Amino acid sequence: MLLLLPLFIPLAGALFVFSCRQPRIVVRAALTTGALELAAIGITVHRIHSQGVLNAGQYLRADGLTSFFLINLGLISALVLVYSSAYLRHVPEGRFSSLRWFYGLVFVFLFTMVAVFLSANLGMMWIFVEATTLASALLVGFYNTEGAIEAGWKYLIVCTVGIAFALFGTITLYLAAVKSGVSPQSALDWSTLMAAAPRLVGARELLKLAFVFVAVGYGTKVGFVPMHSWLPDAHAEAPSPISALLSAVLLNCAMYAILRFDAITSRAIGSGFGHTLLLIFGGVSLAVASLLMIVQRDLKRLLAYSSIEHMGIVAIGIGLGGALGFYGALLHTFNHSIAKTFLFFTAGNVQGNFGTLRMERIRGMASTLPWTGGALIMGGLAISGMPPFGLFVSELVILAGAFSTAHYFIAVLMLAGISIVFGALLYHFQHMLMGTPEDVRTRPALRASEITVMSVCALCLVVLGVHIPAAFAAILRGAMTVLRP
Amino acid sequence: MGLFETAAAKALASSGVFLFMTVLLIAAAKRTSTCIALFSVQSLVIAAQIVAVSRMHHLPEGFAIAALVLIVKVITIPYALHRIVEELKVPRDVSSSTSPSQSVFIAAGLILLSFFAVRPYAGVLGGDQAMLAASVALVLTGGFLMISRKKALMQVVGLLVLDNGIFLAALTTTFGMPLVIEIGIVFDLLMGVFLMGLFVFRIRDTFNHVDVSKLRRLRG
Amino acid sequence: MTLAINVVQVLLLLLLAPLVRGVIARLKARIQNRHGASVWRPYADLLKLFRKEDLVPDSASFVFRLAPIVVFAATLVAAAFVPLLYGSALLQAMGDFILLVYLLALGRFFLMLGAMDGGSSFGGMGASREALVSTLAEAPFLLALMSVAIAAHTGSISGMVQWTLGQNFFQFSAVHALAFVALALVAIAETGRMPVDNPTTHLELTMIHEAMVLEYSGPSLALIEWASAIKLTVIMALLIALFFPWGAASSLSVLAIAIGSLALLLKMATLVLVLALVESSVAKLRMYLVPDFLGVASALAILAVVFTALMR
Amino acid sequence: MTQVAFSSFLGALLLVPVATLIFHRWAKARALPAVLLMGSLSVGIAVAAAAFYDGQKFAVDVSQVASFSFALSVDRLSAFFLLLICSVSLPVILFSSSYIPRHYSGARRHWLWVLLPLFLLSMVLVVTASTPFAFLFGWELMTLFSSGLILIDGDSEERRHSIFVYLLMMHAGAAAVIGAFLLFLPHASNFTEMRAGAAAMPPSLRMAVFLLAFAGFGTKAGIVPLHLWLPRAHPIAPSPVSALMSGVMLKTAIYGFVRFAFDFLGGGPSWWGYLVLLAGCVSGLLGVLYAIAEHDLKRLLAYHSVENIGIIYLGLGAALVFTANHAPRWAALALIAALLHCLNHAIFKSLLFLGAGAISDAARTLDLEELGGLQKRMRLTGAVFLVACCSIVGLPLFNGFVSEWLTFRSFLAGSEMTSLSATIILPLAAGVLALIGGLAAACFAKVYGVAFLGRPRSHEAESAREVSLPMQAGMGMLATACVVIGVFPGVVLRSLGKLTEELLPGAELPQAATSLSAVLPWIALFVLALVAGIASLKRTKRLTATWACGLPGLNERMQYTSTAFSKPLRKVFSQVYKADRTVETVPAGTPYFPVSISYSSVRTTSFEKSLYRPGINAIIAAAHRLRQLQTGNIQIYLLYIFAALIALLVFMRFV
Repeated sequence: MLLLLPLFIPLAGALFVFSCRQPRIVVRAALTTGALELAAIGITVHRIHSQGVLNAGQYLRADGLTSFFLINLGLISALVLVYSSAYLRHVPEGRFSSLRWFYGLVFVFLFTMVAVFLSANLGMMWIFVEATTLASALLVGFYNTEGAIEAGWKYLIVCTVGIAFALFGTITLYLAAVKSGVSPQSALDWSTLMAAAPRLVGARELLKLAFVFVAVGYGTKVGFVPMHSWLPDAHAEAPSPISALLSAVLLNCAMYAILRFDAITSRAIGSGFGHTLLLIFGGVSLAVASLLMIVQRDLKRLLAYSSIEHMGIVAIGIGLGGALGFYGALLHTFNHSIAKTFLFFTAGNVQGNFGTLRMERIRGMASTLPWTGGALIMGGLAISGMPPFGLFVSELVILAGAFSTAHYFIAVLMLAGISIVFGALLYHFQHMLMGTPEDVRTRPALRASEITVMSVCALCLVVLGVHIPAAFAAILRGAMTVLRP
Repeated sequence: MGLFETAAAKALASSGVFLFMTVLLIAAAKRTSTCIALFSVQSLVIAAQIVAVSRMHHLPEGFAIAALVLIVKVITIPYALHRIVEELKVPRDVSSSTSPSQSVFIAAGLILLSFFAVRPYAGVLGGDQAMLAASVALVLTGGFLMISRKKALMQVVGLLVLDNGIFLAALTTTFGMPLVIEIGIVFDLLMGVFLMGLFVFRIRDTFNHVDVSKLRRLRG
Repeated sequence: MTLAINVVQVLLLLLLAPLVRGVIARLKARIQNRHGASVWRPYADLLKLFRKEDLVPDSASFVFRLAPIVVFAATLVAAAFVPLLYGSALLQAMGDFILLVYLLALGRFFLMLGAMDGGSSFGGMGASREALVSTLAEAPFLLALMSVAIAAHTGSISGMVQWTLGQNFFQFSAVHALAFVALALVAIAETGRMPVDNPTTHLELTMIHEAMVLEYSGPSLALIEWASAIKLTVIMALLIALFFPWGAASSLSVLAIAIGSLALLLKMATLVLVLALVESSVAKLRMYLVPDFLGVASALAILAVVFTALMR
Repeated sequence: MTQVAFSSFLGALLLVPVATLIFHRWAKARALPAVLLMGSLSVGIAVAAAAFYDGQKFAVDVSQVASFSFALSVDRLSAFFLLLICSVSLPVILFSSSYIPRHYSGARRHWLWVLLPLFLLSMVLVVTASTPFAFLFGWELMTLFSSGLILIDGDSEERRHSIFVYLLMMHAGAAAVIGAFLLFLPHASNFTEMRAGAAAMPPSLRMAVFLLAFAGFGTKAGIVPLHLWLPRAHPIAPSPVSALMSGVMLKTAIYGFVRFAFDFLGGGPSWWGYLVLLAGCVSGLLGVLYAIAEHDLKRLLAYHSVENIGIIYLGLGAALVFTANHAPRWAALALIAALLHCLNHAIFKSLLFLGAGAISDAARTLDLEELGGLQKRMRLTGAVFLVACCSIVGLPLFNGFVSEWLTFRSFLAGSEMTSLSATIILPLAAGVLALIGGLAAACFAKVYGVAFLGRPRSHEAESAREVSLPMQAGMGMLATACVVIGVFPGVVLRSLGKLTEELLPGAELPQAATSLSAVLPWIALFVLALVAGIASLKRTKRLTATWACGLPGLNERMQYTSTAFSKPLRKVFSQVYKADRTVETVPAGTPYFPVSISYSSVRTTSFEKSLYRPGINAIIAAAHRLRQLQTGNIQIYLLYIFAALIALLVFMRFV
């Protein structure tokens, strides 16, 4: 029953926030809920690692992989909540766009994502992945501007269509399971399928069909090219904390779903087909995103494309498979989440100070905003895989995976892509940092809360760059054993 | 094999044709409300199929699902959509980028395509080939509608048709998934439609039109 | 005994150098139907200059007066590598021919600096032209020597000389002809003789070496003149030693030494005569034809190296 | 013991920035960072010397706490480069201890003192790393810190562009290096494993490793045509930093290349050697030719770094050819030549950059056309600068000559090889080296002659005064090193011989190397005696005005400028420069005396135009084309999804 805790806390928080009118109370309630949620997740994860897989009823289960992604979610969501408390100083009061709505929807959003990680049943998982779209659509459109509405609509429609295909894939897998004599009641239960996987080999074609649909479906939500079209719009138009949440948790949600399916498929019909598919998606995403980063004009769009690029790298890691591949992929997921959160927070500060995200209007940050500028430099170095930051390590691991499995083409593609990304970021950032600012507005100083969360991010990045704590390593190992029993 | 079973079997066999007709008609329809009506008819056919199937295979929960479909897809959603159309007070034609005749031909082509598409799987799945083809056809036309129709609402309709197709596929191949899942899926659909309606209104309020092909501020 | 001979060789080069210059001047005069000055004239000049005082431009630094000394010292050290009467030299090491080339470069480098220290435009002009010539001369110089070194399987000049002594004249390969011509051309450029540079001119537009030393006077000038005389003699001696060493003493008997020195005298005389004839028969090249001149030398040197490689 | 000292050395380098940040408010502690830094560097020198001369080995392994296997270990090769880094940085830091306070104040000074030690530390990491991760870690940091140091000098538009080019090319080079390391997988956890693994690798893979290492390290070393960043990045750094970058940082690339080509791969087919030789020839010639045409002192020096890297590569190439021809002894000689030239170049190039710093400090300009007559005003600076010039030109009795002589010697030995190609190509390479030497001589005659001799060409040069004592001391140390190595090369040659014996099995130091060190002191003695003797002769001297053909009014503008000096050579080698000149004459009534003549000559490095531009343009064009696909139309987006789905379904049928 412990598993219900991380599910109910956000729901309760959401209900409370919706019900109460006082902004100050709303914020406090939000922070409390976040703290509780973090604690609950902590307990869950600890329990998982003390007594293995946890079950709650037929439909909820938490194993090593779950715990890894839960940690990710807990950390990021806590950071986001603290950051928002200062970020949302002045929200335009309006329909669906007030503090209440913001926090309420955020908690619903969190609930759905936790549910995705906790659901034991693939159908259930699909339901909640779809639910994440619905919960976050209003958040994307939070600002009610033309751009926000447009982005929200595209996000809603494109993702729903994509997810529909994922449903088709799920059904096909179910069908294959049923045909291979798995009892219809448990034919969508993940561990049952894992256990029964070797028997599914008969329905080879069906499994391939299923994986294609799942890859396209959930891939839409991960932001694989060419299904990525919603991602830059949504990330750019949403409020910065939400962009962070989308980029750092939501994409991982979808990636988690793909991981689950990939595990089954590889176990049943060998990893050849699925991994080739992921390598293709990863490679294309990496190449296209890195090129598109050169010609971006809006800071948050730039960051959004970089998310696509990094999801491509993760997909490559999974596609390479093997110890190195999966280890690198998971590590990279985590590192990317932190770095991207950090950068979106920075972008938030930039917007707060310059009143725009158009990069050609932002100049001379190094002199006018030394701290934000420093953060931008650091984040840029981290996201482009420079030491001493975590992404250097994880990218190196994935590259090592590519080389050790003799995927030289992928390796070269990756090295080239990373170089292009580095060039693009360097180009855009140096222009934002140097030069003389056009209009120096009255700039609100960084709040203590903002400084705290950003320094936490920075600390995590550096620590993961030079040293992987034992506990974290244990969690990673747990996740790996789930994927490769 | 009682009378009812034979009737059900007949109905099942022929219902594929009904579905194809709805597809073609939706493609041909000029007015949004017609499409919505056709969609509810389509859902009705599917509900009927569920009843028939579950009767034939003695799946008690099938009836529950059928009822669910009846309530949500045949009544609630079409009603809600009609209300939206009324509320929006915008021109009601579907404003397609292809003429009705072209649309019909394309839809017909898609149906043929779906027949070819399902042939290799007919053996594996065993299910009725016509039904499979129908489901694929629904998916394809749903997609076609979303791509070709410029009205925001028509995209919703297209999505619903597409969803019907997937639902049908699940039904014909596996006689439905566990009840909880089905309920969840339908609930998601309901929420989705609700949200989309919401967004349609906001689009109308912000842009003074509901033509999605004109939403091109964000690009590159 | 060997040491004594080696020292004597260096001293000979040091003392006979002005004479060689005098003889060349006299011969040229005779060829041009002039009476010409006595062959001892250069000695007189040196003595006169040494007695005079140094005129130093007010803008000049210590480099101005250091340069002549370095030039003289470097040239003299270079002279110590060249065998004259006997197949050994005072200084020798593996690959010392490189050292020889670079010692001459050392002198030239400082001469250029000294010229530029004067602060007039002539110094710079001369230095810049000298830079061009010497730059292009260095490669053929080294390659020509190297081809001989390759043939002789040794890196030291005296080693090469002894090897050549071992051969008899008629089993000589085309390599040596090539190397010899290349080296001769380089020698002309290095020592600033016609047609590369005219040692007797005093027209600013044509002179190279003379422009560099324009500011110098007194002992400094004496040192420079003497050094260039030594340089000329050293390079001639080098040509003789590498390509026509026959007659040089093979043992350290007095007779052999005597024969050796006689042979050397003859060979020197012939070489001087040739030089005088050439100088008085060709006209000075335009500045920008010098690269072509040295290009020929380089081509020959490269060919020499390639042929030696092929023949082994 | 040594291990402890080494760890404390690293610790000290890490400590300095912290100390700087803590004490920077406290006026008394202004000299603290410099002192701390020099102290730790001298510890480093002691450690390195112990390891280099006595061949002690020691390691520091922190793989347990690191996120990856991370270990440092010092063998003779590492020790040599460690010695190079520490012993060259020490004088540079001494110089900076007075240079930095004079030119930088407030935050910028603190940042310099924070970044300098980190920069040094990163280089130490690179040369002592014994695992790929540690190496790459240091490698990337080295780039970052150096660019940080450059940035401190301010940011104009073109400075920014230079740094952009620098970082970008470094990143691409690093990518190649990463590839070279990872190709060793699965035997790539540490260097010893890689050594073992290399033997088992198939030839194709070895070739790939070699080429990647060649390109990757070549970018860092700045061989033509990968040199594009070098003349941009080096001149715009603060002078001591330029000294460290040009003198020391480039050598880490040589270290990496030697590690790979000789230590890991143990040589290969002879075309590797010829490739490296070619790179050396091209870099050497073009480097020095571009340098001659420059009149900005630091740019000129930067191009000379390209030239000297070329000379080093000549040695390395010869060594590779010899190993391919199974002549380890000669390979050893060539390798010694290359390594020794690394050390020498580190010494005289940093000395030259420090000299440039001193000049800019005294005359506030680095444009040769503005300088002149500095020798009389800055005696010691001029003297040490002259020493540096003689060294870089490679004149006897100065260190540059020793390494060039060794290179020549190994080329001569090429004729002993059995393979015809070696017997022809190697001796001819000697010709190229001679040409390079000649051009370098011309170039530095110009530099020293124009900057230090003659009359001052500007008021700043006129009023130049000698620089402060620490700066003189720093330069003096380096100059002494030049002369000592130039006269007694034995001090390093012997241990270098041991080093090569470790690198190339079956190679003992050929006595050819020692024969030179036997004769050089004698020559030195000879020359010294002569110079002293003649100088001691009582010679009366009188100061007079310069001869001006008897006409009055000779002034400094009548002197040859650096442009005029290099004109003949530029005319002869005009093919290289492809300069596009424009002469604008505003005629007056008479044809011979126009109102004004303006002459401008623009040299664009043809590589940028023909090699880099097309690629970059192609990438950007592709990006723009992709941008077109992102039409804001949602229907198109949906179409993409369906298209992707169908494409995959088709693909599935075939897989």
